[in-house]
Amino acid sequence: MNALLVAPVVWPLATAALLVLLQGRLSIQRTLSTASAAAQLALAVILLARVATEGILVVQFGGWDAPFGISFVADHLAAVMVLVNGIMGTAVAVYALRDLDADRERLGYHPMFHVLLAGVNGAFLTGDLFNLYVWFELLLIASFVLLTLGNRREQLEGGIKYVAANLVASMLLLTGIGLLYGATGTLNMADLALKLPLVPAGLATTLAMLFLVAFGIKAAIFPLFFWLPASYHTPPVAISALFGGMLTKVGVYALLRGFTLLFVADVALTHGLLAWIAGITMVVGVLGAASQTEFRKILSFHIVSQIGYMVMGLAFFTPLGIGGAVFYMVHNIFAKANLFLIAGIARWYGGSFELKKLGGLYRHRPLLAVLFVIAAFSLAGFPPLSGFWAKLVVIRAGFEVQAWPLVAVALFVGLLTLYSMTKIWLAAFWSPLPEGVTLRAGPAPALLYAPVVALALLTLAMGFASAPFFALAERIGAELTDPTGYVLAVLGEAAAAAFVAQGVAP
Amino acid sequence: MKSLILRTTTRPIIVVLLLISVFLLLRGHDLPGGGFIGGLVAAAAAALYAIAFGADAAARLLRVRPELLVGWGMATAVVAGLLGMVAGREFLTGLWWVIAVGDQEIKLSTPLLFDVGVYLVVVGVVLRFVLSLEER
Amino acid sequence: MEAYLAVVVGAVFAGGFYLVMRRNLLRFVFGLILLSSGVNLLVFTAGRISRGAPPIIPEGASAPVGEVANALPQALILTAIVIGFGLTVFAMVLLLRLYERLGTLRTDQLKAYLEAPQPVPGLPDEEAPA
Amino acid sequence: MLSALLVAFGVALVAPWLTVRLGRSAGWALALLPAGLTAYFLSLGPGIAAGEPLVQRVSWVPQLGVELAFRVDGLSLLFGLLIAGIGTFVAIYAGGYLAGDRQMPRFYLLLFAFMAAMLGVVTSDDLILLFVFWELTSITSFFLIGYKHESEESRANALQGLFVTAGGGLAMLAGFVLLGSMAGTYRISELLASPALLVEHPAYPVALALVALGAFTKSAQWPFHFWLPNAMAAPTPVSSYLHSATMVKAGVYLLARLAPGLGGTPEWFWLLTLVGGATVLAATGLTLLQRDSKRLLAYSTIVALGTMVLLIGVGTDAAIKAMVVFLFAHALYKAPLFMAAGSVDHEAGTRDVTRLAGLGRSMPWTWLAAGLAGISAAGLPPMLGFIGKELAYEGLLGAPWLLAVMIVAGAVLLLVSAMVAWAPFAGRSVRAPKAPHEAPLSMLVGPLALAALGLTFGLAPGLVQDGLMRPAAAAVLGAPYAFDLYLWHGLTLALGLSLLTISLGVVLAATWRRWQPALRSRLGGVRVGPVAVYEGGWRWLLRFAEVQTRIVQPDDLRQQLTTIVAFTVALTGGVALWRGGLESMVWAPSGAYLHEFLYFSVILLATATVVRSHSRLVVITSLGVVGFGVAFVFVLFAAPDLAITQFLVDTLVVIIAALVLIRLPSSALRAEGGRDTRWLSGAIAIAGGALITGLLLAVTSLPFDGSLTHFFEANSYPAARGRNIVNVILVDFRAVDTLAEVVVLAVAAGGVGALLRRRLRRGDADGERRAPEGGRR
Repeated sequence: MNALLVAPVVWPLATAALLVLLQGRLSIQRTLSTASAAAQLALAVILLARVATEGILVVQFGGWDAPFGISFVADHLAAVMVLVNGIMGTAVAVYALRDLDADRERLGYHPMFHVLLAGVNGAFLTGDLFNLYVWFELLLIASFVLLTLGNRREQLEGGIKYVAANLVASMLLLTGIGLLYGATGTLNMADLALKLPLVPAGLATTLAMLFLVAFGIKAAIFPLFFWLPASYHTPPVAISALFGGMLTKVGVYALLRGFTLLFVADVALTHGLLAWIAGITMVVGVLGAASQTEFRKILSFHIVSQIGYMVMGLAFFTPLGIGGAVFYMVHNIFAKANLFLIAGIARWYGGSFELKKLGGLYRHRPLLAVLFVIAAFSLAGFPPLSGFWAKLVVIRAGFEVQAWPLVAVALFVGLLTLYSMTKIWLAAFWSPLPEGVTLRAGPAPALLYAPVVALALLTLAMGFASAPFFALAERIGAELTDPTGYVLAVLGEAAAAAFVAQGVAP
Repeated sequence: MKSLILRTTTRPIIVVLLLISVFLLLRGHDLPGGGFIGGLVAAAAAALYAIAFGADAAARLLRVRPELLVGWGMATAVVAGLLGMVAGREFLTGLWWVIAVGDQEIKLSTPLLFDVGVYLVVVGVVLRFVLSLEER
Repeated sequence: MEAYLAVVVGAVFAGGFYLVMRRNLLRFVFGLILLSSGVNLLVFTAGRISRGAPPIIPEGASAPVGEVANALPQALILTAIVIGFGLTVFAMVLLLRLYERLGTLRTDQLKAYLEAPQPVPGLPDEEAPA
Repeated sequence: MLSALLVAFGVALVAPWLTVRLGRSAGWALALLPAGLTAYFLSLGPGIAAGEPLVQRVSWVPQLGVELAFRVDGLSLLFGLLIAGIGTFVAIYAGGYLAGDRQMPRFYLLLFAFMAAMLGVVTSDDLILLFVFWELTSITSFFLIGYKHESEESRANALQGLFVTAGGGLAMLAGFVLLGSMAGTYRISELLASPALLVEHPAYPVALALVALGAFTKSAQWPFHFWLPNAMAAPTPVSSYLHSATMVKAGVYLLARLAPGLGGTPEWFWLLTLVGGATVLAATGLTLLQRDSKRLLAYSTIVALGTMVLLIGVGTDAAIKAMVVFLFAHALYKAPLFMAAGSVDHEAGTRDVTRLAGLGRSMPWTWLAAGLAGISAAGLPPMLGFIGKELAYEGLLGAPWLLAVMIVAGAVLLLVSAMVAWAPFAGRSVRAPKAPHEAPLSMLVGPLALAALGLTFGLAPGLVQDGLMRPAAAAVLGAPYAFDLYLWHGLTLALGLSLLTISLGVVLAATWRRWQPALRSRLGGVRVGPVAVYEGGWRWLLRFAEVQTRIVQPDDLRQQLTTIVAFTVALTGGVALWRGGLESMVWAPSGAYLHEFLYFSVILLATATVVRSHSRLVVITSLGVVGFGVAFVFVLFAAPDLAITQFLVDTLVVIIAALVLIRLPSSALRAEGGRDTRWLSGAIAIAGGALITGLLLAVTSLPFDGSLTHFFEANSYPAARGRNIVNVILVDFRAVDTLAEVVVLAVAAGGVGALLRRRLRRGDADGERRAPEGGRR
């Protein structure tokens, strides 16, 4: 059981170490890299199954009990996110086999990729705030390298913006952690949940703002998102897809964790603020997308917009809202990453990401058209695809707390999302081929199609058979809105009871 | 930068620094030192050599590419953590073996092994930084 | 004692913030270096200051004797210093490459130079044909 | 019901394959699916007429209370029969119409997917399920309108249709969720069983408006009507099926379906009659300008839809009876009219009715079908359309202003019949773009059969009275309603009004060639009203999008970073002030030694130098001094490990910074330029620094909880066998941090190596592998 909880981090790290030692042997690297990603996915499936049957799993590293050592905690949310990361990792690893050039592989793509997966998993699983910072840095530096791998001018220019914003975020995060440690004397998140109520509420809420900004930069919320549309369209498609699907969601995850477990002293303020941010983020992102004419730039701005929906679910701070936010997040990871991958195939055929230079794909590549429609219409929230249920739940959650304006904004943004998805459809798929452009002959490699088909099937499954997914989302919503289970699992009954006795209920 | 004085003084300094670095690594568990500090000292020595004699010479002296040091270091640290699990405990749990050599005790442990991994990575990383910049 | 340090930390932060908001990317990186020094000091101060002994257990004892400094923030800062080192070096080298490829380090020129790069003379053209 | 839908969707999925396999006879063979479904619905008829609706429930998303719940009552049956029955003929017709078309396989996929979805709409007993099918019809409609996707106009029209219906759909979804929360259930039958819960709820007007928005957009009610004529870009089988007989009636269906629960209030009455009446008037007026046969039929469809909506709004027994019959009659005549117009287009090459005449000789069967349907559409006996119109007049006797509107509309509908079903066929032949000849059998069966049904039911309304019309009306009224239908029901006021309508219509029909050109040249180019609002709204929105994106996403990184820092300081500082975040702050400077102040001031001075100096050497040296100063602070306060690390790292950073700066021009640090932002940055930075100081003071003024450190001190040697507690934390207590940190370093090294590596080979850096063995491209 413990191995299962450690594996999502140690497995890819060990893989990365091995890949470094195998430097230069590209074919072995490719095989090992892909196989390892798949194995990690399998482990993540088992982990989620165990969490679903046995409840929250905890590992205390080195055998030192919480809050003294570092704990890894797999509640339903963490386990689901690790699984999603496993799926994305495998999909992208397969896609990259055909998408990535040998030069970038020689520059260290494979080990960096696995370090990134490890960092993401670490951030999901850790139960320690400083350790979260370390995993954040790990996934950040790996993403820096992947983003600039190949040294194209666009990559360097986008890269500096990405690096700059995220380094500032790291500084703010560490500042917040240092101050929080000074105020509570602890770093373990469960322990913090118990000790934060002892800190003056005003101070706790003020410190929460530092985390809001730090996590918010990583999640790309308004007004902190600029680095994302400035950079996500520059690296190779496989990397874009992983970033666009997975990476910003780590920030959302951190917001979800932080603003349910830790910063709940002044919900009216913090979550009210989140609601405002959510609304503005949605609108600004979708309008940004509407003004773009490049496939991946449209997708990048959309990431921002959809982060707004997830934050909106969190802002409602009800089981339904948070469960909805998580469902939305998972749906969005699959659909969004898939659209990036599809953009790559469209480029494979048409030779460009510019909508003006694309066309004829509906006529000549119907399979790609179907795959695009599934992902794009899901993103736009059409039933019965996954995006519809995601939207429905957050809207229902909004009705429950009577947040009418936000619901109205969310619905309107849905229409604008449809606008930019159909914009791509009209230009790249329905329009005739522009003068002088020819589609590359022959079907694109199966290795490019396979992950796209797999992700499309997941989108369909989440749409047509959403009940099991909602069952999970429901449990996550319940777990996050009542963190007692989390705290007890990490600290043990006795330690928690001692605090209850002090009159500080978990 | 490749002055004669620098060149003649560098060799002995480097030897001393390397010895100090190993010393700092090994005593780290009980006194100030450890993998980071030891590794940084060793790396500083190598950097000094690279600045004095050029990157190529430093790479020749080193014989191992920095990437491999990094890879082996990471692998060592991970294995040190895994040993705890092999023993049926949690990941990164410390295991200790005390070997008596004459009247001296030598403590071998997984935390020490872990620190050796850290040492290797730090040396490899700093060398990579300096060599990459020096090479150009 | 923490009071004085708090002022020092604030000043270092202010310097870091200021440099981060400059047009010159080099100064941005210097700002980051200042900020990370500031954060390290902040964590150190937040863990409370002690003029006591270092957190080392003397021979023959099984626990520190007398007042010792808080060991935990020291360990955290050590980690943060090393991470900051790696990130700083990466950022600096990224700047170097940006300058070599685009020919500017000014934030307001990046976009324009991306369209019309003015690479440093004497370096080979590295851009692959699109 | 579920299995029927699954079969329909399943056949839709394999339809492309079947189409290819079956070749020329595809249309006939594929029509077996809707024919089978028609038989299925017919088999349900007797039970439903006896008052026992078919009910089925299968669990779907229990967490949201959404079920695959179906309920087939009289209204569903009427719609189901229309959808499946007309679908049968459309499938056959399309086989001929699209013969040889490259996209035919996709066409059948979309057509059958639409049909299945539409059947889902009219049989769902769950609001959310209904919405699912509803949106599916919008999507399939989108793809079908854009069938000729290589034409820009088709694409634009498809998009317009999608936006209007999807936009309304979103409002409707909100309305449904609201209804669900008002009644505590999404089950339509349960909702309708307790209307008091709905109409007496304070949110009733909002819910009604939202749901109605969905219905109005879908059924092309004013001011959302404009998408429907543009949807005529679709191939004719689609126009006749989706955009006249079935999909556009979904809105009417929804209003009729919810009438027992939401109806009967003044809000309901006024909303529906005003919008319905406005729709009839607007569409009637616009019809006068048309001469494209499909657009003529499209506008007359809008007139019909408006009529149905206003009849539902009136809501009396007579009105509902009229609505049901009129709906049935309309489907039976409008579909064949479209098909005939399509055949003419197909065989003669134009849809402009002024360029056609005398086709009756070469296309007699088509004329027969068009003529019969046209008589019905004109509201003339002995067709079902006549009965429908008479009933409508009767139903509106209580509302004279609506009646007046209807009479004008009736006259214009007669004109449409004349223009579409008479003018192209009668008289002497003129030269058409193509040499006309009779349409193939597949394109005759549908129009003839449907028109014949209109005649049959007109002559013998008793055939459908008990089995179809009564149950349907009962479902809308929410109570059984026994009525009889007659072709001739004596000399009534309605008959008189009919005669008035007809004479007015005949005048119009006799003279339209004279007044229409003038009218067109006067008004044809004017773009006002809803469509202008719609298009202007989009233009404005897209302009706004560009402007706002330039503002929130400027190219200058400095502006962005300033935003981040300013936002952080403002947010954190604001909350600190607002919520008293700094209240715990105590300024209690305790005695510090002089040398400590020395170190502090060295740090401050060096920081100031870094900020102010523009010399590379000075800045690097000062950065080093700041680092050394920090290291000395660590020395002062008993942190030897930290101090050593800080010294070493600081040295390395300075060395590496020097190595980087050597490669940059000496002016690199001076390059600033642009607008002077020093004061702004300075103010933000000082505020930020002060905030950090304040927070740090506030935190350190609290009592400290040292339990973690005490644990480490107590266990470091006994349990972890180390005397240097910091090191023990690093390699044992918190070794995971260290592990990850080591990897951070490793990755940074790899990244630096990758950044500094120049390109290895040509052609490798653009994201595509150009492996020699592949030879792709």
